[in-house]
Amino acid sequence: MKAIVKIMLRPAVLDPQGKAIAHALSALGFSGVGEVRQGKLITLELDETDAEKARETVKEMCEKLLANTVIEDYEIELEA
Amino acid sequence: MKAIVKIMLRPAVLDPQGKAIAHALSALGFSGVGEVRQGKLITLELDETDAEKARETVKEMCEKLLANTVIEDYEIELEA
Amino acid sequence: MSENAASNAPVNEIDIEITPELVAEHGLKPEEYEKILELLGREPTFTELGIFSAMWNEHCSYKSSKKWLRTLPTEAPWVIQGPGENAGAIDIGDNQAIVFKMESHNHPSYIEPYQGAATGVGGILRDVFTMGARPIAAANSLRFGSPEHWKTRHLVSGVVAGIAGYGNCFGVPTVCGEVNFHARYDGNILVNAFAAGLAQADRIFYSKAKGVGLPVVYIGAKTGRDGIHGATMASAEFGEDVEEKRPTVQVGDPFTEKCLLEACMELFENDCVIAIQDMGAAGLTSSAVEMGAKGNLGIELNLDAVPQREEGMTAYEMMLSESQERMLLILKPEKRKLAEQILRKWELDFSIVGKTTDNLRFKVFHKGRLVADLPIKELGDQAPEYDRPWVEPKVQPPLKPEDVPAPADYNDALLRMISCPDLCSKRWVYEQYDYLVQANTAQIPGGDAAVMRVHENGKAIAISCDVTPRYVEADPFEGGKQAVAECYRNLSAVGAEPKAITDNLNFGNPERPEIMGQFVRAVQGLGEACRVLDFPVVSGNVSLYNETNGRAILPTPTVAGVGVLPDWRQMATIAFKREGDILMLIGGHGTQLGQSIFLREVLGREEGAPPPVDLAREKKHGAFIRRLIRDGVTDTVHDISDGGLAVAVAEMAMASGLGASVDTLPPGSPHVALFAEDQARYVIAIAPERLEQVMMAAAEKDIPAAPIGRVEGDRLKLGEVIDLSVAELKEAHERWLPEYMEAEL
Amino acid sequence: MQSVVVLFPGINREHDMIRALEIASGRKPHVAWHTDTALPKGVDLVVIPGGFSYGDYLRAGAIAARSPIMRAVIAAAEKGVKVLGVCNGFQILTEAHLLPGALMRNAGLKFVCRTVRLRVENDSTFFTNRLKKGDILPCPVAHHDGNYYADEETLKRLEGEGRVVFRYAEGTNPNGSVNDIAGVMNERGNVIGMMPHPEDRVEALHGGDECLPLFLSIVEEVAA
Ligand SMILES: Nc1ncnc2c1ncn2[C@@H]1O[C@H](COP(=O)(O)OP(=O)(O)O)[C@@H](O)[C@H]1O
Ligand SMILES: [Mg+2]
Repeated sequence: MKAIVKIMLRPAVLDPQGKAIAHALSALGFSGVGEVRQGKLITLELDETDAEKARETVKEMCEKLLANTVIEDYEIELEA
Repeated sequence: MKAIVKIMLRPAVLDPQGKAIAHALSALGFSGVGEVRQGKLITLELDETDAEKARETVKEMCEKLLANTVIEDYEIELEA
Repeated sequence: MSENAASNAPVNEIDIEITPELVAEHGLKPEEYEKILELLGREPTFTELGIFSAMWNEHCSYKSSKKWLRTLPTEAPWVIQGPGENAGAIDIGDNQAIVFKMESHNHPSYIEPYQGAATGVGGILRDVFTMGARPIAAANSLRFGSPEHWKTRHLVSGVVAGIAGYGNCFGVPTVCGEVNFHARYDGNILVNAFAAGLAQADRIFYSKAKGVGLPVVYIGAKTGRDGIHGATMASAEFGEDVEEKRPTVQVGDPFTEKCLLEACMELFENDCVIAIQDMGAAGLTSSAVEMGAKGNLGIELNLDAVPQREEGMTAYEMMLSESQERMLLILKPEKRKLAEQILRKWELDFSIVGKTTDNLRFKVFHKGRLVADLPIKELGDQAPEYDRPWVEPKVQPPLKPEDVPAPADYNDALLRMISCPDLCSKRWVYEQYDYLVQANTAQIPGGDAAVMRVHENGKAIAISCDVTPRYVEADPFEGGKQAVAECYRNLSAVGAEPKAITDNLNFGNPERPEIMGQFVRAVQGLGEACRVLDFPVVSGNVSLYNETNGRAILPTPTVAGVGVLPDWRQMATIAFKREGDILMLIGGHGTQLGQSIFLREVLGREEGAPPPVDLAREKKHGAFIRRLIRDGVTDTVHDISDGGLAVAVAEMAMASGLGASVDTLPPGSPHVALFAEDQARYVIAIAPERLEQVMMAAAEKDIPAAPIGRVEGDRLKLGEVIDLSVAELKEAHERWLPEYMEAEL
Repeated sequence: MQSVVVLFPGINREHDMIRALEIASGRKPHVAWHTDTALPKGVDLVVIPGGFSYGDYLRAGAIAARSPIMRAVIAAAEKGVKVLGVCNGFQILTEAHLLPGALMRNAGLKFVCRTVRLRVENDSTFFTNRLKKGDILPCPVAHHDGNYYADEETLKRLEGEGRVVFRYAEGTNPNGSVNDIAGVMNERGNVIGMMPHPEDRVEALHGGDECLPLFLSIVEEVAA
């Protein structure tokens, strides 16, 4: 089973990278771009085959290591 | 319309961050974890409402700036 | 704008009733709130309450410490600016000035180590370049909990990466610092960041506003809900989206700060600036109030003009936001076009957010309504000031040398000392810092002080951060003296003339008389040392309430000193240079083992009085060492501090790869002479033909000086008791920190 | 010699580079700003110094590589003008596809500032002709993303054509770069990029001037 973890800075937290990307896109001539935010994507191959259990484990991984919950939110997706 | 760009190192490229995460997870006692890879997630708010056109534009953004195609692959998702 | 007479209280933007609970949540005591009522003649609005809480908290008002800070010596002919501005400034000749300060970011670094430390660095850099000085060096003094504490590794990793992440990107070399561990910092680490900048001595900028009716200009990053006072969250008025509006951790943007630096430098060069103030703690509030109050002017702000990152921000939030990388300026009206060009070039937000007035009021408008109308001078001047009760600290009695047993195995003892967390190599830390950028670093981390070239003619400054908290804990007065003395010694050891210090006073809860006693006595010690050593305090910071579960940190008055070398080429380093050099001990053999590293690391005891500090001797010995370096008599000097003579000589050997033999030790058990931490002492290496000259010069000044051995081979031999290869020492010295950190991602 | 140092917001080692060029050539280089659309006339050397252009946000060098001045740099390189990129400059050159490969996060995942030993692998470039193949120079590195990567085929070509200009000497690779590569050049030999900072090792204050010959090489080559 494969887990995909999406980690983004919380909405109110300043995201300098996103800001810089938005700026660069507009300099490149792309218009109509509103807010840009940059986050992390972590993919994990898991031996676990039970989705319920896999989600539990990955959630624990997020809390303990993958995400910095002081400033980041995370989302877990599972793929068979 | 919101675009979500997922950028991952190509499979052939060694990913030191992913490796370090895998190592740390195992040190924390998580077992049954295979390959771990870390990528980027970029979300963009777009004025464009036509999905087709939005995809075209975001693809161009990826080719021109968001991804370094020497080492990275990208994937685009759109949300209304 | 619907502005009425002052008797007419401003409309309360969010109609929040000011309850005693709300007052308490803002950290204001009932009697402090009484004072506000008296000052205003009415109830404050919610926004006004926020402004008072920001201005009158310990951090901004120094209400517990002011009385004692006033006792510190702050003057010398070379001091251009003492405490009271964003940073202190000293004259170093050639129309050059060094602007420097140190500031703590302890609590934020515990909550979010990377961003907490990063924004600490960002804040202190702004304090320096606000005054017109380009930052040329950064330093940091770090105290972590016990290595065994579950959070320590994570904190070390995050704090160091945060300092590196910000400073490296900004482009300032981070050149020295301290990293120590002690269980008393479990749950309350210390992150004290220092920065020094180089300015033209006749072109230093201040926050004092001048001129009525001039526009107040906001530049830098947009304002968001960063780091807003915890009280916002506690007040329930925000409805369902409390989560969204939670006070957020400040995130640093070193890239924007670098652009802000360059823009400010161009504004200064083009003579655009009348007054400038960075937005640090309590952001817009304290910067605007400071500008107005110092200039005897009122300030009117229109918050609708403030560049905002988020939607729907209230006046309260904008006034209290601690978003980073922002400045407030008063520009010369005739330079406005040019200033706009410069800010546009650096792609920075800027906006006219208000004007100066002649009515001494601080007025804030938001959406056409007056949300605050306060007397500007009183906001600062009338801030509470306390003479907190204090008790004379219990001082540890001296420990008799005969009560300290010799180690069973001296080799093992020395290896244990040089590899212990406090004395081991900090390479793992400083290699994450770019200590070379700007190409002026003459002495990199690892020696007694960093040395930075500041002039084509070779002139350089030296920087060192010091404090020995275990000494301060055992005897606050002597410990306070020692922090300054050690800093003075480190600067002298590289050949620099010590000029001035900045300090960062980290203590526990001042409302406890025994903590206040530590504070008072340590400040007195600091002051005494500064006076005798002609080493005034030009800036500083106080951090109180450093406690967890009622247990205070070790009292930690960090000192960072700056010295000047006429020519960096006449600089000493700790590394041995030549085989055959004679090793000399200046200042006599040690006798005191109280509070020593030997006692703690080898015998597991933390007790006794710290070594007393004889300031007259410090001064005399320091001058003597500097003379020897200046005259080219020696280029190899190390002061003796933690770990005593043995550790000092071992460090000199490890820095060079060359060994040494010390064969002249006083009679008696060698452990006292080898490990005692008596003050005012140095080890130097000289060519044999210089020996007589040095002996005579020392005798003339009545300074104990004696040859104790020579530089030779690749082994360290101390008396009959220690014999180790330099390689083995080095291996032990370098091992601990990387191995410890290995377990962290 | 007419050289130009190209600046982007966030570049911070321009003073180091300008000083080294001055020490070597006795002349002050021109300076170009990222929004400029042309290089100064008659320039025969373009140097992109180190730092954190645009904060290294997104990817080191990515945003700078797409700025207006880089179009002029690319055009000049095509005409044979010599281009040197150091550290962030190297990252920018790879992002602009003037040099092959990419610079990824250091294998140790940390910023690293230390003096490594740099081995000259090709001594007939405009930056190394004063040195000999196999010479080893102490040279500082200071970067977070210096881990050079190129695919198998590119590597084979680089190695085969002698386009690896510098390598980290035995045991000093600070970042995990493939084949210990520290610097490479383009096919034509007029564009060189490297991660280490030779400009921070050109005078006694730096602990030695072992890297000065690199800059003297440029002066000789370009002045000719
Ligand atoms: N311990 C101290 N010793 C001397 N001066 C101090 C001390 N603490 C604070 N100061 C001075 O008080 C002033 C206000 O300090 P602070 O509020 O930390 O400055 P800022 O507003 O720039 O953050 C500064 O000029 C500072 O140098
Ligand atoms: Mg300030």
